[in-house]
Amino acid sequence: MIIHHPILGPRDAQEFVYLGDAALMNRPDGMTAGIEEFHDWLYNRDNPAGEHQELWYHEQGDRSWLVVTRNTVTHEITKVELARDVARSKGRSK
Amino acid sequence: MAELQAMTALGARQAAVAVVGPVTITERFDVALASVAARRGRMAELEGAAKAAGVPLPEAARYTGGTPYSAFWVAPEMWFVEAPHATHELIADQLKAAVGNAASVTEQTDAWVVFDLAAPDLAPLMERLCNVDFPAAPDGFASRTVIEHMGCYLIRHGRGQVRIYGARSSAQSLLHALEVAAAAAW
Amino acid sequence: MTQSNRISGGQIDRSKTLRFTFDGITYQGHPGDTLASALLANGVRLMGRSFKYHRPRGPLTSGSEEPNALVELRTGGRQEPNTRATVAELFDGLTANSQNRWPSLRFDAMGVNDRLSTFFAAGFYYKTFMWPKTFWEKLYEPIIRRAAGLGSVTREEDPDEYDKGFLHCDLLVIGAGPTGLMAALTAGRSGKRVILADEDFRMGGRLNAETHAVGGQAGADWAAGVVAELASMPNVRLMTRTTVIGAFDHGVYGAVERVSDHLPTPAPGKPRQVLWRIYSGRAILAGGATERPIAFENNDRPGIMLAGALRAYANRWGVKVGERVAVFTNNDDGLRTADDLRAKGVEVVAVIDSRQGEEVIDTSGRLGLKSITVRDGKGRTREIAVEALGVSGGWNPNVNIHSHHRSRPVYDPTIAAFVPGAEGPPGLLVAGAASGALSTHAALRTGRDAAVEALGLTGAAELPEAEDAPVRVKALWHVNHGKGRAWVDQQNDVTVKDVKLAKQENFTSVEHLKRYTTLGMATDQGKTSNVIGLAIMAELTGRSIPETGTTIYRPPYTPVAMGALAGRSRGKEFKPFRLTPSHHWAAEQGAVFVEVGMWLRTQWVPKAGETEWRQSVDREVLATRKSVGICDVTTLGKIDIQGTDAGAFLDRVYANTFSSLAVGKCRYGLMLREDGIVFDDGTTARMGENEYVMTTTTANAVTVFRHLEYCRQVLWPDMDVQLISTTEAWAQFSVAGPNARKLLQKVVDQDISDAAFPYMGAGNITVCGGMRARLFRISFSGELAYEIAVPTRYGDALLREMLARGAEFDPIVYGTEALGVMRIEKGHVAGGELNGQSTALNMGLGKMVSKKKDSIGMVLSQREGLVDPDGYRLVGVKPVDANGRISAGSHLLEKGAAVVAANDGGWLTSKVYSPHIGCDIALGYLKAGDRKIGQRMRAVNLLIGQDTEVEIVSPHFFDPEGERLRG
Amino acid sequence: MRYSGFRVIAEALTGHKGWKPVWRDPAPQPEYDYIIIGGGGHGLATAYYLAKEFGQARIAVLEKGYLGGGNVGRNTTIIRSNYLLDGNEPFYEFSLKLWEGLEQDFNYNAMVSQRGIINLIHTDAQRDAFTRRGNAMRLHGADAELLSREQVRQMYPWLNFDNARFPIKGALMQRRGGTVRHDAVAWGYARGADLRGVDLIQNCEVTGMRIENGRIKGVETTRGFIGAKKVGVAVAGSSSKVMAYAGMRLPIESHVLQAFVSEGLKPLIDGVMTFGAGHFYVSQSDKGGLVFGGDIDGYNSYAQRGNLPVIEDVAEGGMALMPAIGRVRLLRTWGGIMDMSMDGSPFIDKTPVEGLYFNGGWCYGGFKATPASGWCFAHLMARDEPHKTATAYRLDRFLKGRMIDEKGQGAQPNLH
Repeated sequence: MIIHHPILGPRDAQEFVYLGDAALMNRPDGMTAGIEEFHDWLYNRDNPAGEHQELWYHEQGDRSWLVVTRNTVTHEITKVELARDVARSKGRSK
Repeated sequence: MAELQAMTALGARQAAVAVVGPVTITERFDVALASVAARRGRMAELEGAAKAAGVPLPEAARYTGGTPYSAFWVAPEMWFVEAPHATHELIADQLKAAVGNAASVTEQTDAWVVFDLAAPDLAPLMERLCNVDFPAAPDGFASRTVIEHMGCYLIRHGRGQVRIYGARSSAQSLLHALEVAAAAAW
Repeated sequence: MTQSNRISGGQIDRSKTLRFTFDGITYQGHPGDTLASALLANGVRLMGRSFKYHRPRGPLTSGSEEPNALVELRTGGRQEPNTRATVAELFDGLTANSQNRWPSLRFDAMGVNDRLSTFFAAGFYYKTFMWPKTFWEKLYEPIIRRAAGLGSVTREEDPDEYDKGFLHCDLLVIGAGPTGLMAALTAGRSGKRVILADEDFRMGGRLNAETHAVGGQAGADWAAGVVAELASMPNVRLMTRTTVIGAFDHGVYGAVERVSDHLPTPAPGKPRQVLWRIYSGRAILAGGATERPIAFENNDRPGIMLAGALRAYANRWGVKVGERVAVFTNNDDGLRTADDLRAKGVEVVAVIDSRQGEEVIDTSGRLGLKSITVRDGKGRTREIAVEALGVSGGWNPNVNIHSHHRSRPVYDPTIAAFVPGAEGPPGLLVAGAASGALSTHAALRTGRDAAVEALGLTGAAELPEAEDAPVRVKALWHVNHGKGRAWVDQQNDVTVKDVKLAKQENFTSVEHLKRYTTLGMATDQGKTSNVIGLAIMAELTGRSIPETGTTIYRPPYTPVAMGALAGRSRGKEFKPFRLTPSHHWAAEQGAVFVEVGMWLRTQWVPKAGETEWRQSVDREVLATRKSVGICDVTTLGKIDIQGTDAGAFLDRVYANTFSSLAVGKCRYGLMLREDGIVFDDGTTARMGENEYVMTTTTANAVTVFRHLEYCRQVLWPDMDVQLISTTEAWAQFSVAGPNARKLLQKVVDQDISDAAFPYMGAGNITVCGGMRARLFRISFSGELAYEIAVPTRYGDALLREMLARGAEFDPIVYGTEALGVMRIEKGHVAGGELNGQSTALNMGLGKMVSKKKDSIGMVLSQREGLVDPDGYRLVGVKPVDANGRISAGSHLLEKGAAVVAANDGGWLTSKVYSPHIGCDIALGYLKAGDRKIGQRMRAVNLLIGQDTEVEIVSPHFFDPEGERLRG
Repeated sequence: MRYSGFRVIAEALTGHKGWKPVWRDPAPQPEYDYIIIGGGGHGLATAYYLAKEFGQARIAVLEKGYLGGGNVGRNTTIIRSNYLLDGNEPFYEFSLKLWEGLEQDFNYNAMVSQRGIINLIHTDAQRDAFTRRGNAMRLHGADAELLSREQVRQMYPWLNFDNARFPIKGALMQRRGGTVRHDAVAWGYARGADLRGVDLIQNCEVTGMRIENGRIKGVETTRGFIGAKKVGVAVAGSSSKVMAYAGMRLPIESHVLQAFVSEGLKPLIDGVMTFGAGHFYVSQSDKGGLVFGGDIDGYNSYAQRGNLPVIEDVAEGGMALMPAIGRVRLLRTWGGIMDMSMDGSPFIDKTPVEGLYFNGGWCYGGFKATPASGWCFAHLMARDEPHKTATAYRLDRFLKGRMIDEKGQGAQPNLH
């Protein structure tokens, strides 16, 4: 597979490490959320057959974490963003 | 300065040189290296300080040469800066003095082994080593890549001039990989 | 032997003669020959035996789709089983032997299977061999296994090397027949980067096997001309002997180049084969078509082959397969064979055209075709003596690569074959015969047009004149006649009867047909048989052929040598080595090394007279505890963490607190996974207000760094934190023992007295007269200990300096074994305890998990199953009798309890012999272990019959109060 | 009809006229007591044991494609019970015991062959871990032995003993491990179920579930609505898709696992072998092909096909272990979709919907589990309580912090 890195252009997926569903970036706040909320966030998945937003890490590249929008049936990739930008757009900060 | 004698990554006192067919592989033991990473929100400040100190901060996937400082991009708002080891063994301190708190600076000199490859045309070798479209890459192209399972930085100085940074601890394995690929390529 | 069946013409170099042997007999051929063409030229038709019935077989084809003519090529470590004689390029001295036969190819004892074939119907083995139960492994299966298999593989190491590489282009053209050549020419002239790959050693495809003209000259000459022009283009790469094996995601194609298979041995330093990963957004599949046979009784005898193959042997290789030849066809193409053979002066005694109502219903000839029996439209039969029969059932487009993303081909009744379906690999176009365009003109036209479309070119080149005969075919899958066997899959011996039986037993899905009868599962993957089989099933079930459908096409297109897929990652080069700064010193001392991940670490350093490893390790431990020892700990991960939020960041990633750590101090940190399980541990030092140095375990250096990047980029993107690994930038040594400080003071320029450099101190210092260095006063051994680091290039020198300047203290260098002994004596957790299944609570470190702040893993570490008061706790274990032996991995049971899982109390995670305590000691996890200190239990290792009474003790065997390390 | 050697000979002598269809192709009834969604190995085994062992009737298996077309038809055919943890080992040992009597039980030769499995050891830490594991197996009544380097060398002298990057130091062996002809398992269970009146309905895809007041009423299919008192889902690979019809999200990701077979060869490897220093395991089929595999590709996928890097990684492991196979040719690759769970262990459990039961999360351990999975799922569905060897396979175990994490990799499915 080839991932079109927003900064570096097309790079072989072999250079990346896969984590999973990008929903993992919505980590609850440990000071306010409890076990139930953390459990649902960490363990349960939509696991769609179709479009899937997922986290990839460019370990053999520039060490950027990316959010890749990929179809799990065709493997077609339609969007690649820097995870840091997506996280900020979701209101994550410090 | 100190009484400690340096040892190359290949375990010798002198840098190694290997010739395989048309390619010459030269270990570079005279390169000082440090990482410079902008502190959050202080990129402009860093650019100013770097400019003043003559430290280039090239765009993504690029290398810019200079004297004494050359640099290549390694990550967003992060660069590896090269300088001659003889004059800049303390490159981290020297750069830190220049950029102050606008950036985090870390010595990287001995984390790496450096090989310069020279041949009339290195394309036949590069296509066997790594997944970089070498013929299409411009001079000054700099990228992290993988050579025989080893993470490396590759800098294209010309069609016949390439510098490779590999993990110092794997220097022997990397040199072996370069040599056998060169033997097969020509 | 003379080449009795060699006739005029062909693209072979008759000026040179090559000698080769098959089954020990020496023959002659010419450059340009394949093993099959050369054997046929020498009058040899019998080349192999079938898989199940051991039927005598000769080549069915002249290409890579060959099911029958499989041989063992070469000998010794280079012996290559199942090699298709039809593609094995002849070289001088080639040695080949027939396979899957005993004692000889002509007289094969297993041929008895053919006589008993009625007992070996499809799937018979599923219905028997069940009694008595134990006989399957003991009797039936060993016999079956010995009889099965095809070629044999040598046990010797393959002496050849294999290489890998990456290629990038604008257009990859797969196949260099008329279609591919025209496509490559069109693209090449446009200046784009083009790769043209063909599995054959001569480009031109069918043009080399046909007589019709292209652009007013012989097709083969036109092809040679185009190849010459392409060769002159710097933007075009011609790759012969290169098979594209698969289409993978996003325009990545695998290709195997056979660099040296046409040579006796590879040139020095050169690989046998190269696996190329070709990156091309656009590709054209111009793989042509494969002719298919017709199933009729005894249609598998040597001498019976595809009509197109018969033609190819005559036209390309100047070979006639027999004196008297017949052709059996259901389409016009078969007639070409008759014409071409006649033109070559071969006697064509009969042309049986099923469209005229004639059919071949049987044949004779045990080791080679002697005669065929023909039935005419009126049902009259006649026998005709022939040595060769060319069969043409029509042509199947080679849709394989287009179907590698599971696109299903669609049936085109006008050519009675499947053509590529929709939804192929993005960027891959299909042209020429592979797309169902079977005439030469159509091939040239679609090849050119595909290149134009793929590259968005404007204006297209003129097409040379070429034949444009329409396809006239009347589908005929099998001949209905008699009770004999008509072969569908020749290699696996699947006959029409087997397909009928599958139908009778309701294995009617095409997948069931394949799996039950093994149709299409042979080394040719059914290239000549699948379509016939499914068509017959369609006929039997009354379903249409499209309804019946095909099985899935999978990579590789043709089988690929494992060596090529592995490349250079073999033997010692399987993975790179990582060597420590002290490696060269240790090697001089004759140290024993151990693989730790990719690192080679010093395991122990034997001294003269030490014969047992334990002698060396015990000495290293005792000497360290008595005076001072040095250990290279460079392999521990080191991460530079800087930024104004560095402290707050560490509070999030560590379970305990770091923001409060004073500059110049270090602290032990415990890192959890988000699920509350311990991830990693290590000490982290605060070197400056906004500067920390983290150490990780050797094993987790990479994953911890990845995790920290995740935290700073994804979870808390606005934190001011910068990360860089410095693992290899610094050579780091642990210096431990009562004299550690005295020894260090000999190299350190500054005062490191306890007052100046207290326990858990950390700082930048200089050594040996000004060399920058780092010092950390931390201990893994329980001794007064430091870790000292200098730039890696000076590591070797520093070690030698410490040993020399500290000679009065008799310093020793200890390895990972002694390190392990001392950390277990001290009760520090490491690999065996950090098993990814244990919590801080399990390790007795529960109090380290601060609830006052949010940190990774804090919340889920509180789940009921993880805070069970009766859960596992880290304990120390030692045998009651000092001579008692225990093992890491032993399980702990109550004394007298039955040795069953219900009584399993826990297990020993790490065990060493402690020269201090004078017996085996171990760490372990024991249920409610914290309440069992002082109790006696059994440590049981059933694998070696060990059952030892042990005492449960504190994990801190040595200096539990820690006076020594604070000394 | 009963299969036997005598029958084979008799049929051979009479032109094979007497062989009957191995299963019927019945039209779906309007309602069943039990519907099993998924005609793969686990679904067919569940139906078989429901009828045979639990005396249930009015059972249907709904298969969207062809019987045995699930992962039972695309795996590497290995059976073993060499598990570490209490939650797993009794279940897999139960499964292995069922394999040992399976062919006589369902009168079909599935070629259950206990030629042994060895897990190679390359480091002292591995030996410690395998010692713990081997003892756990023995404590649960399974067989396990620790082999020395020399014992391994006697078995396979041509492995890489002299030039290895990670030398072989020994192995953990389970002699009762081995291989089974995978398709035959599906066919045997299907035939056995069909003979006991189970309706096996192919080309019948479930497209929805009818749930009223928290109770299952039946399923919508491409062949219309089919009512049922109890519905069991055994569709590993598609679990998330099907359970979404009941509004459930699962602790599961779907990943592709590739597997490989070489050209047929004369006998080279007798048993099953796993390489401890790379991603490679191998056995040799009775037909002669080396059947091998490695890691999953590592990204969520429903594509049933993989990519080149994993193929290369597996070949590298193979060559590192067996330098003699350089000229052996890879014949075919294929990909199956795995239910990768959050701790690498499966689920056999009730759901919040009354009458709806779930079986999945098998990662790549599903094939060896087939008999016990069927038995335990049938037990749960018939008696509404878990079988004693499958009590830990609960859907709520992550909420409770009772993971069954053999590899210790935590909540990241692609690492299990």
